[in-house]
Amino acid sequence: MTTDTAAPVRSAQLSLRRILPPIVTGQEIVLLAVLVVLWVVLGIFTPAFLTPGSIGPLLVQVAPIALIGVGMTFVIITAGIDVSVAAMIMVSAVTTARMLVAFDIPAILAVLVAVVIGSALGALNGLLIAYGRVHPIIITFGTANLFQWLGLRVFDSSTVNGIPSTLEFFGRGGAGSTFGVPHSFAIAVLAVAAAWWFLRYAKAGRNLYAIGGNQNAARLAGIKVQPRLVWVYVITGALAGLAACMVIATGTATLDQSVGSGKELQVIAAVVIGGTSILGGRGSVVGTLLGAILVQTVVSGVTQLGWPTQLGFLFVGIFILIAVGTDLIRERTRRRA
Amino acid sequence: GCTSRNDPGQTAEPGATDGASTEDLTIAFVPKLQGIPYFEAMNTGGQQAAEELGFEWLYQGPTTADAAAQADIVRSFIQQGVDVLFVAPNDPNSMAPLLEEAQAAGIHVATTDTDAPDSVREVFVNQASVDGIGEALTDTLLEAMGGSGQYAIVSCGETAANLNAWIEVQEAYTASEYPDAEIVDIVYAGEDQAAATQMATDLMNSHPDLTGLVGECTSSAPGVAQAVEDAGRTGEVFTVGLGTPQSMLPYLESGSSSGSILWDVEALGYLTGWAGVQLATDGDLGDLSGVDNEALAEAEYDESTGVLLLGPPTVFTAENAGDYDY
Amino acid sequence: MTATTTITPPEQRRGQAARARDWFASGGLKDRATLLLGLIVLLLVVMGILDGVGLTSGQFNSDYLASTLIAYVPLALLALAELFVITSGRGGIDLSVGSMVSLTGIVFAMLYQQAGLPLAIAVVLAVLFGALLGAINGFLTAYLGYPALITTLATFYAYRSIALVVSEQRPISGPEISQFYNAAKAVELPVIGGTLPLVPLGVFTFLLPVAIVAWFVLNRTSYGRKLYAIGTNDTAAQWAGIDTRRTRMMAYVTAGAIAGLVGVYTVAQFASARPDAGTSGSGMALPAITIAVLGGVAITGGIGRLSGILLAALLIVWLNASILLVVPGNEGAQAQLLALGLVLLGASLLSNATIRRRQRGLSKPLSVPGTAAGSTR
Amino acid sequence: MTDTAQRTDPAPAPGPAPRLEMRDLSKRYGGVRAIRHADLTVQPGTVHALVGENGAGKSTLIKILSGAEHPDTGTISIDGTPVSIASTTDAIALGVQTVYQEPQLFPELTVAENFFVGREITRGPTIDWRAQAPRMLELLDTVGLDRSLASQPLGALSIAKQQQVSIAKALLEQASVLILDEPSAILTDAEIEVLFGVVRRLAADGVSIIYISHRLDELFRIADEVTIMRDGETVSSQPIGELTVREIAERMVGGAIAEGVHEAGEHGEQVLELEHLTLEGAFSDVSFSVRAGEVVGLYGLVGSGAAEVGEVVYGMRRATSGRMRAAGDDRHPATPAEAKRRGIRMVPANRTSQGSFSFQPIAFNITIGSLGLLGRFGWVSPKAERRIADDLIRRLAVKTPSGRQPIGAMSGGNAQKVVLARQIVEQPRLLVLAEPTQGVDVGAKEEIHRIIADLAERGAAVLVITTDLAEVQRIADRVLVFRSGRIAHEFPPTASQASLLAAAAGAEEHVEAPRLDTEEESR
Ligand SMILES: Nc1ncnc2c1ncn2[C@@H]1O[C@H](COP(=O)(O)OP(=O)(O)OP(=O)(O)O)[C@@H](O)[C@H]1O
Ligand SMILES: Nc1ncnc2c1ncn2[C@@H]1O[C@H](COP(=O)(O)OP(=O)(O)OP(=O)(O)O)[C@@H](O)[C@H]1O
Ligand SMILES: [Mg+2]
Ligand SMILES: [Mg+2]
Repeated sequence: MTTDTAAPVRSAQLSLRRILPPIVTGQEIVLLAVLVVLWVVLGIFTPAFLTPGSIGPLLVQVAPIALIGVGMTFVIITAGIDVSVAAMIMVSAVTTARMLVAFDIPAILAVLVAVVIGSALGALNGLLIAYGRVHPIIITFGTANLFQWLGLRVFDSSTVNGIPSTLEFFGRGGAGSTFGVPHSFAIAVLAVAAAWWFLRYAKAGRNLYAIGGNQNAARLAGIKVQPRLVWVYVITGALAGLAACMVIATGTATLDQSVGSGKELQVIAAVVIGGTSILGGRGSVVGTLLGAILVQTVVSGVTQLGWPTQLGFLFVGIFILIAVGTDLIRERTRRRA
Repeated sequence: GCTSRNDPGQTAEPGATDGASTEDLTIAFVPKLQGIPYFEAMNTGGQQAAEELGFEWLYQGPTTADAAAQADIVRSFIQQGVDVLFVAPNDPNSMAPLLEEAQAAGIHVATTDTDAPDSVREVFVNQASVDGIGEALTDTLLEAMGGSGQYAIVSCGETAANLNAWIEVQEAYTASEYPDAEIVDIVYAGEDQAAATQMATDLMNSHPDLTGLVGECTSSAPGVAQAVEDAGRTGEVFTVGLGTPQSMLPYLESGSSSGSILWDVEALGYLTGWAGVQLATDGDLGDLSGVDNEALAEAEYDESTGVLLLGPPTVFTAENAGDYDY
Repeated sequence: MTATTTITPPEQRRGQAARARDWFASGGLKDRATLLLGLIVLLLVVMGILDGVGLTSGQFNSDYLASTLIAYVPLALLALAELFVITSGRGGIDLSVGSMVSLTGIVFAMLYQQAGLPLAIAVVLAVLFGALLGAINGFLTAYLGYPALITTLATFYAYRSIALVVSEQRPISGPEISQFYNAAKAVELPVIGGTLPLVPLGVFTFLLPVAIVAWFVLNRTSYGRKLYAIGTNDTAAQWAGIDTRRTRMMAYVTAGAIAGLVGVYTVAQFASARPDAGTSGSGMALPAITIAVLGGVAITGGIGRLSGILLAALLIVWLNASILLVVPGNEGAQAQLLALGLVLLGASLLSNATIRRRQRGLSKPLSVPGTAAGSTR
Repeated sequence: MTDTAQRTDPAPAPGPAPRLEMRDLSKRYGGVRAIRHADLTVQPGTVHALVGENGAGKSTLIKILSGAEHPDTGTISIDGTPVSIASTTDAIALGVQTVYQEPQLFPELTVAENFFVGREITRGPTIDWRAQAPRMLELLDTVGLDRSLASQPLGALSIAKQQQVSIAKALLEQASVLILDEPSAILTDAEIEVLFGVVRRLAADGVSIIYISHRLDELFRIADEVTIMRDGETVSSQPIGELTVREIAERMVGGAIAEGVHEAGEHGEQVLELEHLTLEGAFSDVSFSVRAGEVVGLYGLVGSGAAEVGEVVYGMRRATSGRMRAAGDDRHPATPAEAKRRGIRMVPANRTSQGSFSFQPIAFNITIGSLGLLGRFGWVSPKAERRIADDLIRRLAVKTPSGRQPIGAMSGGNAQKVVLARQIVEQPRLLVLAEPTQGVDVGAKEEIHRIIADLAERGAAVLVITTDLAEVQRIADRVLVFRSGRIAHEFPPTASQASLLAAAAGAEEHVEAPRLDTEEESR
């Protein structure tokens, strides 16, 4: 290495390229490859996997997971976790659905209601985590119970029937897609793109990695750690609210209290398959999107192959191990180098 | 001492109600799960019976369809010393010992909606026979499908005993009565509507010749219809299911559902309440003459099996589904 | 003043004040047990008053409290399993306990009911099988370096799926298994039993032996010391010559074995083996973790006591049982969620605040990048 | 009370106000009075040394100044204006920059990013790398780091380099007060030279520097004034030239310090023997031996490879080639556990991250390495534990009210004794110590040296790996100087510091080179 003191600026530009992590991570390439292989295999062994009629609904199913996955990626990058997302979906969905039925509010308003509710719940998480200084998993276990209670109260021992098709823009049907691209998936992709840019180039985004890498040092460096943390959980809540709209739209005209259940683990699975380190400080939203698609591909693929449905989750488990395993190995070789 | 279980008269006074008034009679019902229209409608029927027959009706269900949570509630009702306890067990085997405990505490025990056959229950209030449901589902679907073709079943909880029993009947009945029809797959979506919809979509894709879908429970029945509607294949793929009338109404009207097989759930709740009174007062379960409820007209009691049957299942269509408010 | 005053040997006899200071200095652990005990007493008093003025729908008495212990056994046992795993540190957690319960329950029923093995052998094999499942978790986590959350999320899905596939999603039951309910049901205690409520047998056959063994393991064996050591500081444990990987792996094996035992217990409790026994609804893992945390187990490892677990589980079981007597109808079951959430949040926020006040800035392990201790969790 | 140390507060200067004036500061942590009535006055453009025993209150004072802690009482003025420092951001805004003792950095981010965390130059919401890069590269040059490191993830750098990054980072913005809390503890001498150059330049530019170090001799080369703290109080403050190392040390401990003398006795059988031992990337072809009763010092600058020799001997790492015979066995120990079984023990270099179980009691910390002594069949007897712990607490004069105190609340020197105690619960056959007194105050250092000598006299073979010249001279029977992964030279303890340093730093002619050290060296 020659130290070119004479031309610091040029030297600066030279190293600029490598100041930020590479545009695509190894994990994303691996995931993409696995996905391509899976899709080709499924395309060969099932009659109709690679048709718009099959891929479209699959992507619709992916959308809410990927969308919340964006928020969850932020959360996990800050070395946190949020196990209350399923309960947040439930509260947002039932409240919004009830308002749709009772007041026939327009779609924009419905989305607004859902997002505001999600944000409020997320803010509670964020405030307790940032200022209570209790581990996020404990706080969100606690709030998950509270939110569930809240959701059940809103359900009031009944289902919400006759939900109008106001939100069909996000739906699985014809109104839910343009040129075969489901709107909900497109929204998820947009969110991923925005988050990718944010995490890579924006000050506030880069600071999340710092917070996750060493929270104390981040505080000493003058980063306002606590407000940042609150925002991260608020964003997750807001996205859960938006996802709730998609859940309403892709569901039937009836909403019951099982809405959202199990989604928290699905989202976390997508995020960790995507290469985000559960220890914080490292992660990518593109990986999360690919992870969400992978999980849904496996589950749908098993059904389409005619195998027992339950086997799908065995494969999901195995994929989690493989995906994170390759990441671990790569990380280890990087460290050694 | 530290226990009052040896004090006489501490536990409920089941004997005190002999034949006399039903004024301070308490009848409790523990559903599999609270908050779903099906059981809430049973609750409505039970309350109606309570008003008309003059007893106290208690209803409490777990927030998840979980045998353990259900057992906690049953235990609390035993403690409350109710006179009659009805349970719709999530897991029939697991409920048996608890029912025995309840009986030992002097409580009349019975099942409704789902039986616990190897238990001490005095009566099972049955909505419809297993055969009746399985056959009605099959007949309704195959009528729409024109008597032949491939169809698939989207079931719910993998371990739900009644769903699995109905599926067995459907398989046997299809094989014997509709030789040109075939069940190509059975999948399990849990209690999740969205998963049911996605699985139905996957099934339609993987079996291009599929012309029928069955939604085996109240969450998957609308789910499969929704999938057909989303795929734009209404009129090509027919669905039936066990859905509550209100949740099925939009699909029945649009034609994506050819019929919903269920029974008058409120009447089932009413019948449950009535049976409770009979148990507590040593009344005759076979004698429904005094009942002023036409929905119970076809109810009959089988002394030998201890089953009180509501009647044949009802097929809800676009015409009659609107008459029910659950 | 001379320079010789610097060294004062530790006093042999220390006053009450010093003991009290130690007691506080040892962290929020004992505090947590006291807090929980206080809450239990408070609950009993409040319920007693409510019962006295007739606001409860049933008698709130010792018989009822005793009968609810049947649900206490699996909850406390699984929380104990989490204690081992979480205390082992480095983000230790086991999301798969519920799935292991389901799967070992099925395996037990197959061995006992279908293969007709003697009860004792079937139980031992089932527990060993649970240990094997735990060993898979442990191997992946301790030897291959997977974060525990990921390992056990994966095996949560995998074990659950296997349980459903091998049982063809049907519960297994039969005469032997129905008989086996006797192992869990309430019995009259010998000798003095007449004056005491009926206590579920499972408390004595399952919980008590495990709790006693666990207490000794945690407090009186070198394995216990090693477990707390790796949980407190993995790097330092390595330097101290502890086989950290084996110690950590054993924590997961223990959790698996306990989950296996709970699998057997649930078969007894429900008189049937359900392939979704530990995973239906919200599953058994999340409540178990919640109870462990409520019992004072630090999610960051190295801190956790048996007493906290036993008290926390008791508090929750009795709280739930009380709610059912006070709040009728569907609201009752819903209020259990509210209560659990509030107790968990309240207890952890409260005790965190007191710990922080007491030992603010207690030097954290230096963050050395590239080593295990560098990870902030 | 007879306080022998005279309080020589500089008289209120008639001229311009001092850069920094801290008056009557107090801070309690629960029952501990970390500092009481402490004063500190720093003039512009001076280097002000802050010294004191472990736990004297230096770091606390600094944390208050940098906004990381809030004082209970007292006032702070900068350039004559009273200020209130409520957060680290406030401090930075006032021009107070701090390099903490432990680098506060982000392992997953690149070196370049680490520079600007929290004070990025932005264009809209995005970070403007083009604007940031030149300044950063310049600062890398300033502290003598290679520019190519800018794109490395920080975690891939050695700790010493990370420390340099954190110093460079503190220079990013114009500082009026720069605080360096033991910046030299993990730097090599060459790196320290660069650091001193930077410090002098900054002082010349008018920056006031507060410099904390336990290496008293180095202070004389850099500091203008010195403030001495003892038990939370500032006992004196004056130009450093008025004092000698010895006088400073005496004031720190509040009395005279004993001169530790190590007697080289008879040495027994060979306990450790290395032949052509190599660990790729760390050291190669290392051969030497240690006998029972002998203290061998491995002296080398940070990164010389000496540290890794200890790790190999203790089984923390596997050598790539070569022969090692340790405690009568030809096999390389595969794990520390195996090494332990043979009677090999090692005290790691970092007592906090490698040595302490922070919230566990002292007794736990002492006995965790010898659980076999606490009972048979894997059993542990609390009584035996207490007995062993109390015994060692007494033997090593650990300052604690009881063995039940958590180690995390102890000062550095006491924690170090506890970590040492763990490894001598059973008399080891071979004891390896890495940096046994790093960051430990003079008094505790003395005691630890005596304990080491005592162990050797009782027949242990001792290998001391250190970057502290005075230490290796004081306690070793033989000194092996490491350079670039090889043994460069062997010296008797009587060799001058200059020779050792020259050998380690790579001078061509290292035997009895002219003394590089300051004239204060009076031992
Ligand atoms: N967070 C804290 N909680 C309780 N006591 C503390 C805390 N920080 C410091 N102390 C106490 O305050 C006293 C002064 O500590 P301080 O860190 O200022 O010492 P120091 O001079 O920096 O010592 P060292 O040379 O070891 O760094 C010590 O006795 C210590 O025990
Ligand atoms: N929670 C605490 N309770 C009591 N004392 C504490 C606590 N935390 C830190 N201390 C004391 O504060 C001192 C200084 O803390 P700090 O982290 O600055 O140590 P340090 O500067 O690394 O010590 P050294 O100079 O010996 O390396 C410690 O040596 C310790 O005695
Ligand atoms: Mg300090
Ligand atoms: Mg210090």
